[in-house]
Amino acid sequence: MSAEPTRSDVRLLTQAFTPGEEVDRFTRAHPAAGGIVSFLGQVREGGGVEALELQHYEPLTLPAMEDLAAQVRGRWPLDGLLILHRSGEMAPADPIVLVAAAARHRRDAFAAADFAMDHLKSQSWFWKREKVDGTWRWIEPREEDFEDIARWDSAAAE
Amino acid sequence: MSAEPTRSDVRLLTQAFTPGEEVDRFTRAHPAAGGIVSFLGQVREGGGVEALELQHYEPLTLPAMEDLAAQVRGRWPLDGLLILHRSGEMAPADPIVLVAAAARHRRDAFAAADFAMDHLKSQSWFWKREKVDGTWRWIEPREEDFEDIARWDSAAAE
Amino acid sequence: MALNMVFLGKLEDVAGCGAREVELAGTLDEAIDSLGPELAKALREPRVKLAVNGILLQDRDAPVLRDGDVIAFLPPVSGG
Amino acid sequence: MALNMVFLGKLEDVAGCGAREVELAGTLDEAIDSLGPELAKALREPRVKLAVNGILLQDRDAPVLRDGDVIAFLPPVSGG
Repeated sequence: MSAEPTRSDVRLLTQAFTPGEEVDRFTRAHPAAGGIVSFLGQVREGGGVEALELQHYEPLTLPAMEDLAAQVRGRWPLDGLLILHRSGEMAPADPIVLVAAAARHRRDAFAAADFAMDHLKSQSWFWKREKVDGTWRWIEPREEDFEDIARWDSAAAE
Repeated sequence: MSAEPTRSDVRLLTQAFTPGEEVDRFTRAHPAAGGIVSFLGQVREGGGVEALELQHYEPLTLPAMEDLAAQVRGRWPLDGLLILHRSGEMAPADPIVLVAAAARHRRDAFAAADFAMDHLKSQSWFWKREKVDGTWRWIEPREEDFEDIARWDSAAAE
Repeated sequence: MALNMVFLGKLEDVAGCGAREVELAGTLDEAIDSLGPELAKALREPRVKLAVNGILLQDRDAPVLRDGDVIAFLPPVSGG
Repeated sequence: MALNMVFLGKLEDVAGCGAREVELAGTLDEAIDSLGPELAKALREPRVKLAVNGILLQDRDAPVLRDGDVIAFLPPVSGG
């Protein structure tokens, strides 16, 4: 009955998934957690993007996601951590990434999910291209992503 | 197809709900949002609490939740906001509160959900009692909740 | 003249019920006193707030009361 | 002796394919040159990282190569 930490659930998915089902299953696995924070990123509809493709590199992508999970677990006391990430081609409104953190304390769950997303966004091994007006175009990294990461570097000095 | 803001979905529930279904429905309603952050609070299993009861006062509780939603919407640009809160008696692992914020920018969604939770926890019109060893006991407010609120007061000076 | 008194949270335990109708003779103070000394003391604790017909009073100044008014006594909330 | 070259992201477009096997005559530089000037130039961009058999190289120092090695060329990631 204690809030014993479980192994993180980290998966690289090549097929669509249903976020609500995943969050419900994750929540049921952590009944001793008071709070669960989740983030869902989806392909935005209406921005002119007809399709999005994420390419991964098998030997690096999933191991790096697992490393990130371990880093998050080392930083905050969590009951559980879920990191799901799509690879392959997606349509508008398809889910891309789902992160969920279960913790005794709400603040830890928020920080862990926030940190995981910042690092997935900027440091994970995915190459992204978008189809606009029928033409595929590779997406370059954004400066904003590196700023998101820097937030946590300064926080480490606490 | 634009990210036009919708009315917030604020409900006081007297019966159990399924968080995943609510989040999926909320997500489908906001296909133009890039990210959805949600927080689920549940009755913690294993802490010795056999049941939890939340009492509300009809004329104040829901209107105050709606005021909070308006305050959140005024503070961050969101595509949508969901605030669900249980009243009545709950068993361990039952969901108590679900907050979800859909936004174009991830950071806004995180901050909005975090803020909403801090204020629900400390300022909403709920009286809570717990059943431990067969005996009901009213729960007094915690100092920690007021500290959570203070975080945002200083942030307002930004 | 009657007042509807509503007791929230632990005040319900002290009152032995969630709501009670009392005769309104004069002031709110008199109505509170009519509930007996133990409940009257609990209702007068400084952290107990009052709502009249669903409107929260900003202070404990004696409100002007009318027949059928609902007076809710709200102890400190424990939050959601 | 053969090397398996893997081209990620936009390098795949430049190469016209995701992977190619090349003869390993001598150094990695020679192998890169054998792919033609346009692709060689793209692969040598400073921000392109290298992984040998799934292990990321910390710098662009010429690795010691063996028959069957998989060399992945990784342009800057666009993130998740």
